[in-house]
Amino acid sequence: MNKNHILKKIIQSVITIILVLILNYFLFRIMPGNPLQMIMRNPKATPEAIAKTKALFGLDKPWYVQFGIYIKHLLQGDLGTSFLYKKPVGAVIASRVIPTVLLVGVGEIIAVIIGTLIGIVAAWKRGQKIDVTLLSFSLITYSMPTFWLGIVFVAFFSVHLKLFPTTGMVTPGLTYTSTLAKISDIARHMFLPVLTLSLVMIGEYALIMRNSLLDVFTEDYITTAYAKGFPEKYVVRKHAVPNALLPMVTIVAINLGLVIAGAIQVETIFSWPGLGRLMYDALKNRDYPLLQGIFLIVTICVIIANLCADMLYSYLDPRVKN
Amino acid sequence: MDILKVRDLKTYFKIKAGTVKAVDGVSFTLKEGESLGLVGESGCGKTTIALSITQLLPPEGLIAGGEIYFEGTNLLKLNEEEIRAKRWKDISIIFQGAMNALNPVMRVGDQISEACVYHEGMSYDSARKRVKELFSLVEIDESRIDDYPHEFSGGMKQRAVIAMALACGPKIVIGDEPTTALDVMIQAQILQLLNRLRKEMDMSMIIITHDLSILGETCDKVAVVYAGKIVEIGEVETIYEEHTHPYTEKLVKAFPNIFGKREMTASIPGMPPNLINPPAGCRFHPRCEHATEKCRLVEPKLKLIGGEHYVACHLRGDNDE
Amino acid sequence: MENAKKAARKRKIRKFIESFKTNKMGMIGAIILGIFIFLAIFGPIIYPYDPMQFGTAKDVMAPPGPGRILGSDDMGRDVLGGLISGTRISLAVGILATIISMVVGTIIGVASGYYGGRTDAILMRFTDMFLVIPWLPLMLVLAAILGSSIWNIILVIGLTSWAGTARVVRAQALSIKERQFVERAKSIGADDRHIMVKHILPNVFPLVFANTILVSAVAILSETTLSFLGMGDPTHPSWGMMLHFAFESGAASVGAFWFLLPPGLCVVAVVLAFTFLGYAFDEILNPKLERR
Amino acid sequence: MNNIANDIIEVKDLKVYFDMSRGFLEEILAKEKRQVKAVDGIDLNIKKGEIVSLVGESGSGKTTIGKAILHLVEKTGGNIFFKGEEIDPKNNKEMRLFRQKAQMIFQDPYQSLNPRDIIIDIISEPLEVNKLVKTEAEKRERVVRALEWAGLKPAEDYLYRYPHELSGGQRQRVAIAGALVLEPEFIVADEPVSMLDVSIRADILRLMLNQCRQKGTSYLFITHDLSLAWLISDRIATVYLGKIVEIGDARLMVGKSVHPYTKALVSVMPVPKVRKDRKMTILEGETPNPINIPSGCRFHPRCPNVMGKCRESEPELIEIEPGHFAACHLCSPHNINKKGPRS
Repeated sequence: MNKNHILKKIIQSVITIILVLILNYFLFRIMPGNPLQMIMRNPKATPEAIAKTKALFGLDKPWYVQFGIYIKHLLQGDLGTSFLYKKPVGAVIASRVIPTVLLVGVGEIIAVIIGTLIGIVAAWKRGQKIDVTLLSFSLITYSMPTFWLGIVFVAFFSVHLKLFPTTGMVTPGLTYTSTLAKISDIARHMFLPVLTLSLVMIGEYALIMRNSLLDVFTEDYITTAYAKGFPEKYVVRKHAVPNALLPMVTIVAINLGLVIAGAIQVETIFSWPGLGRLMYDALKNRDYPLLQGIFLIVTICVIIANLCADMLYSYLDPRVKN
Repeated sequence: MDILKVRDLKTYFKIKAGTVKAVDGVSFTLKEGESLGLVGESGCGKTTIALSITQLLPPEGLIAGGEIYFEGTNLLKLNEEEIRAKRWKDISIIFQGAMNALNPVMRVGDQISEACVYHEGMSYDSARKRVKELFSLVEIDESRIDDYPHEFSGGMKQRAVIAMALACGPKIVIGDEPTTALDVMIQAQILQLLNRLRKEMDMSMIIITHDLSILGETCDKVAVVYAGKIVEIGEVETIYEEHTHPYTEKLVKAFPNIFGKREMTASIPGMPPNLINPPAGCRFHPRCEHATEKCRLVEPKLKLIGGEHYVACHLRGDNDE
Repeated sequence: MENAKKAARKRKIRKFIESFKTNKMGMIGAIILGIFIFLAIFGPIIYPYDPMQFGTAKDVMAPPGPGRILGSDDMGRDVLGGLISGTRISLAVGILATIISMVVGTIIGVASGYYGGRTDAILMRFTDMFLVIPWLPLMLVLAAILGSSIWNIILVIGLTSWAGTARVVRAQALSIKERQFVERAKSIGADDRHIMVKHILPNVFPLVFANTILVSAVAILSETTLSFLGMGDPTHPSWGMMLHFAFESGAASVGAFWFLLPPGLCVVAVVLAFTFLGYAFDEILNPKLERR
Repeated sequence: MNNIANDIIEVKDLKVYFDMSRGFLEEILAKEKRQVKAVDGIDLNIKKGEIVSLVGESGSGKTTIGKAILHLVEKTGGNIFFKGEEIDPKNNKEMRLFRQKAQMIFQDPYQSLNPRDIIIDIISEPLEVNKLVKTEAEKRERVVRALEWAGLKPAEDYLYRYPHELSGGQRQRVAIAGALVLEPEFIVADEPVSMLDVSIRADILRLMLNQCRQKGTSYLFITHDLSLAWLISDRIATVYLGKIVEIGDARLMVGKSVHPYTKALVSVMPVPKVRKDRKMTILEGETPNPINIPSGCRFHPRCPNVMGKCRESEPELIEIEPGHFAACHLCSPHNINKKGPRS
C-alpha cells in the first residue's frame, strides 16, 4: 500500500476533525449569543451547573483563549456536565455506547449484505419482473421516514399482534436464569428496531449496488469474460461483482451519517437506551453540554470510520495501491 | 479445408427507432490457416459479424437468419452451453482497446490462466506455467505475471490481451481493431507478432479494421463491408490493385501511399446509409458516381469474377442472373 | 432570424419531452407530484380547514366515519384537513430548502472544479466536512440553537444538504473544463467569467437539475424527521408535525392507524415521486449517455 | 536575426516542463520534485503560407509544442516570436490581438463544440469575445462567410442547428469555420482528422490546403500519421521525447530521411499496397516516460544503430544538406557548419 496516500488521508481526516471542533465550538457559543443566557433560560439548570459552565467557558477571556481552554478540557476527556443527569457528559455517553453499537452494527451488517445481494440480483436480471419488484421495493423503503416505519411496526407487530415488546432493550424486572435467556430477551427487543433500521438502508445499498453493477456490465472486460466462454454466474461473481463492490466501500462509510440519523429515530421510537435516545432526551430538555458531547463523539467516530474505509479501499483497489 | 463458413448471416438490432439491419446477408469462408480482413467504415457492421460468430451480441441484437458453420457444425443451432464450450477454446477474440479488455482488479496472469482452468481443467499451477509460456511467446517478461493491468504499458496490455486470446490454443482468432489507438511503431510490433503467432500456432485469423492499409502485411484475403453487406472479397493484392467495386476503389484511394506519388487522397461523397431504412437496390448507389437506373432498383448479388474474387456490383459482373 | 433560434430551442425541448414521455418512472413521478402540487395550491380552497379548531372530547382519535373520511386526531381535528393543509407546508419547505442547497452546492462545486488548485483544496475540505458530519445530529443541533421557526428549518436543511451537490457539480465541472470547447474558448481569448457563464454552467445545469430533484426528496424527508423529533414550527403544522403528535399521543398503542398511516404515506408518495423524477431526468440528461 | 520578416512564427529553445506534484499536501509528502519535460528545447520556424507538420508518437510532446506556441500552456523557457515580435502573455492587449491572429483546430469535433450552443453562436464566439462585430446582421454575415469557406453550403442551413444534429465531418468543418472566422494568419491544427472516418479525411485536408494556398495562412499540423503529414505539408519535423530529431522538406523526410527514428517510422508506415520485398525496421519497446529521459541521445535505448557515443553526449540538430536538419551522431560529418534550423 502506498504510504504517501495513507499519510495524506490521515492528514485530511485530522484537518476535518479540527474543522469540526471549531464548528462545534462556535455553534454552541458564538451563534446564539451568550451560552450562559441559554443555560440560565433552561429551567433545569442548577446554580452549580451555571457556575461550573462559567468556569469552564472562561467567558471573560478572548475567544481564542476560550477555544484553547475548550480543547484542553477535551483532551483531558472533560466534556462538561450534563444538566439532565448531573453527571459528567463523558460518563453519560459511555454508559450508552454499547446498546447503540449493537443496534447500529447489526443493522448495518444486515443492510449491507441484503442490500448488496438485492442490488446484484436486480442488476443481473435487469428489466425483468424480479428487477422491477426489487427496484420498487428499494425505492419505496428508501423513501420512507425511518421513524414512521418504526411506529407502524410498533402499532402492527407489538400492539396489534403482540409479537414483540414495544420498548427498551430488556424486559424490566426480569431476572435471567442463563446467559442464553438474556441474549434471547435482548434479541426479542432488538428485532423490530434492527428491522426498521436495516429496511431503510437496504433500499439505498441495493440502488447503489445495482447502478454500480450496471456500469460495470458495460465495460469491455465483461464482454471479454463472456467471450472466454464463462457462464453468466461465473462472470458476475468473478469479474463484475468485485469491481462493483469498490464504490460500495466508500458509500457504506459515508452512509454512517445516515445510520446515525436512523439510530436516533429508531431509538426514540423503541426507547432503546442508546446514544440516539440520549440525544433526543438532551434535545428535549435543552441539555446543551450533553448535546454537544454526543455530536462531537459521533462526528469524530464517523470521520474515523471514513478514514478506515479509505484505507480499505486503497487495499482493495490495486490502482490506488501504488 | 474450410474451417469457418458463414452463409447469408443476418443480424438485426431492435431499438426504439426501428430495426437496424446491421448485418444483412453476409457470406464468406475462412480456410484453415488463412487470415481474412474485414474492412469498412465505422457502423458498417463488421464488429457485429464477429459478435454474431461467437454469439456475444448485446440483448437488443438478434441473429435473424443464416448459418455459421465451424468445422461443419452450425454454431447457430447449438445451445448456450455448447456454444460456451466453443468460445475461447475454438474461437477467441482480441477486443478493441486492450486497456479496457482487462479486468482492473484482477492480476494479469490470473485473467489469462482462468480460461485454461475453466476450459481445459488444468490445475492452477499448470495453468500458471502455461501463462509463463504465453508471456514469452508474446515477449512479456514472465516476472510480470502477478502485475495488475494498470502496471502495464499500452503495448504490453495489447500483448497480454493477445496472450489471453491464445491461452486455450484456439483454431480461430478474431482481432477486432487490434491496433487501433496504438502508436504506429507499436502497431507494427503487434501486427508482426500476430503474423508470427498465426504461422507458429497454425491458426486462422480474422482481422476487423477500418484501416485498409494495415492489411497488406497481415491478411491473405480481404472482404470489404459496406452497410451490412460484403461488396467485394478477394486476395489482398486483388483488393488493392484490381478491385472492381466503386466503393473499394474509393476506399483504397482514401489512404496515402508514401512510397508512391504524392497526390491528394480521395474522399467518398455523402454518408453511409441509415441501416433502419437502407436504400433500395445497391446500398452504395446514392454515393456512387456510376450509378444507373438498375442500381437504384435491383440489389446486386455477390458474383465470382475470377479466381477467388467476388464482387457485388451491376457495372462489373456481366453474368446477370 | 430570432425565430430560427427559437425553433432550434423548441426542437430541443420537444426532443426532451419525447424522451421523457417514454420514461415510465418519470411519468409516474410527474403525475404523483402533479396531484400533490394541485392539492398544495387549491386544497385549502376546496377543503377548508382550521388547525386551531379543536374538536370535542368524543372527537379525540375518533375512527373514520361520516363527516370525517379519515377520522380525527388527538385534538379532535379532522385528519384529512390536516393532511391537505400540511401538503403546502411540507412541499414549500422541501422546495425552498432545495433551492438554497442547490445554489450553495453549485457555486462551491463550479468554483472548486473550475479554479482547481488551492481554491479547490480548501473548498473540498470544507465540503467533506459537511459530507461526513452526520446530517441529522447537525440539523438537530442547529435547529435547537436557532429555534423552531419554519424559516429556520428551511435554512437548516438547505445549509446542511448542499455537500453532495457540490461534489457532483465539481466532478462535472472538472470534466467539462477538460473538454476541448473550453480549451477552444481560451484559445480565442475568452476570460474565466465568459467560460464559466457560457460553457461550464450550461453544461453543468442538466446534472444540477436532476440532482436538485433528488435533493428535494431528501429535504422533505429531513423536514418530516425534524418535525417529528419536535423541532418543527408549531404554527405551520406539516405532515411530520402530525406524526409527532400521533407518536406523542400514543396513537400507536391505541391502534389509531387512520392517524398514523396517511401522513406517512403522503411523505412516501412525494419522496418517491421526486426520486422517480430525479432518476428519469438523470437518465435523459446524463452526459455520460449523451454522446452520439 | 535575419530573414525574420518572412516568418510568421519563430520558436527558439522552447521548453515546457510540468510539475508532477500538485496540492500542498503532496508537495510536503513528495520526496523530490518530479518534472515532466514535455518539450525540452526546440527550435522551429514557420513561414508565411507554409504548412509545417510535427510528427511523433503519443507522449512525444507534439501537442504541447502547439499549445505553447499559442500560449495555451505556459512555457518554462525559450522565446516565441510572432511576426518577429515576442508576445508577453501577461499583457492583455497584446494577447488579445495575438489570439485573433493565431487559432487552433482541435482533434475531436465531438468535444470541441459546446453541445448546448447552436452553430451560429459557436462560430461567432470569437467575434463576440473580442467585440469585433457590432450588429446582428454583421455577425451573421461573417459567420455565413466562414461557413462557406469551410465548405458548408448553403450556410443558412447550418446556422441554427445543434452540433449533435450534424455528422462528424460537418462538425469538423464547423470547428474549422470557428477558427477561420477571425481570418487568422496562423493555425495550429492538432490531429484534425484522426477522429474522422477515412472517407472524409481528404475533404478536411484539402480544405486546409486550399485555405493555405488562397489566403496564405500558415499551419502547424500536428499528427501521429506521417503519411498525412507527407501528403499536405511543406516541411516535416519528427519529434521524439520533447525534441525535434529531424526536420526537412516533406518529400525528403520520407525519401531521404537520415535519423534512425524517422527512418524507422517511414519503414513501418502502412500503405494500401502489398510489398513483398518490404523491409521494416520495427523498434523494440515503447517511448519511455518523459519523467525519466535517457542520458545522451534520448533515442539511444531503442536505436538500431546505437554507438558508444550516443549514451554519453546528446547530439545537436545540424544541417546535413540545405534545409534538412538531423540530431544524430551518425550523420554528423565534421565539415557541416553548426547553425539553427532555418530553411
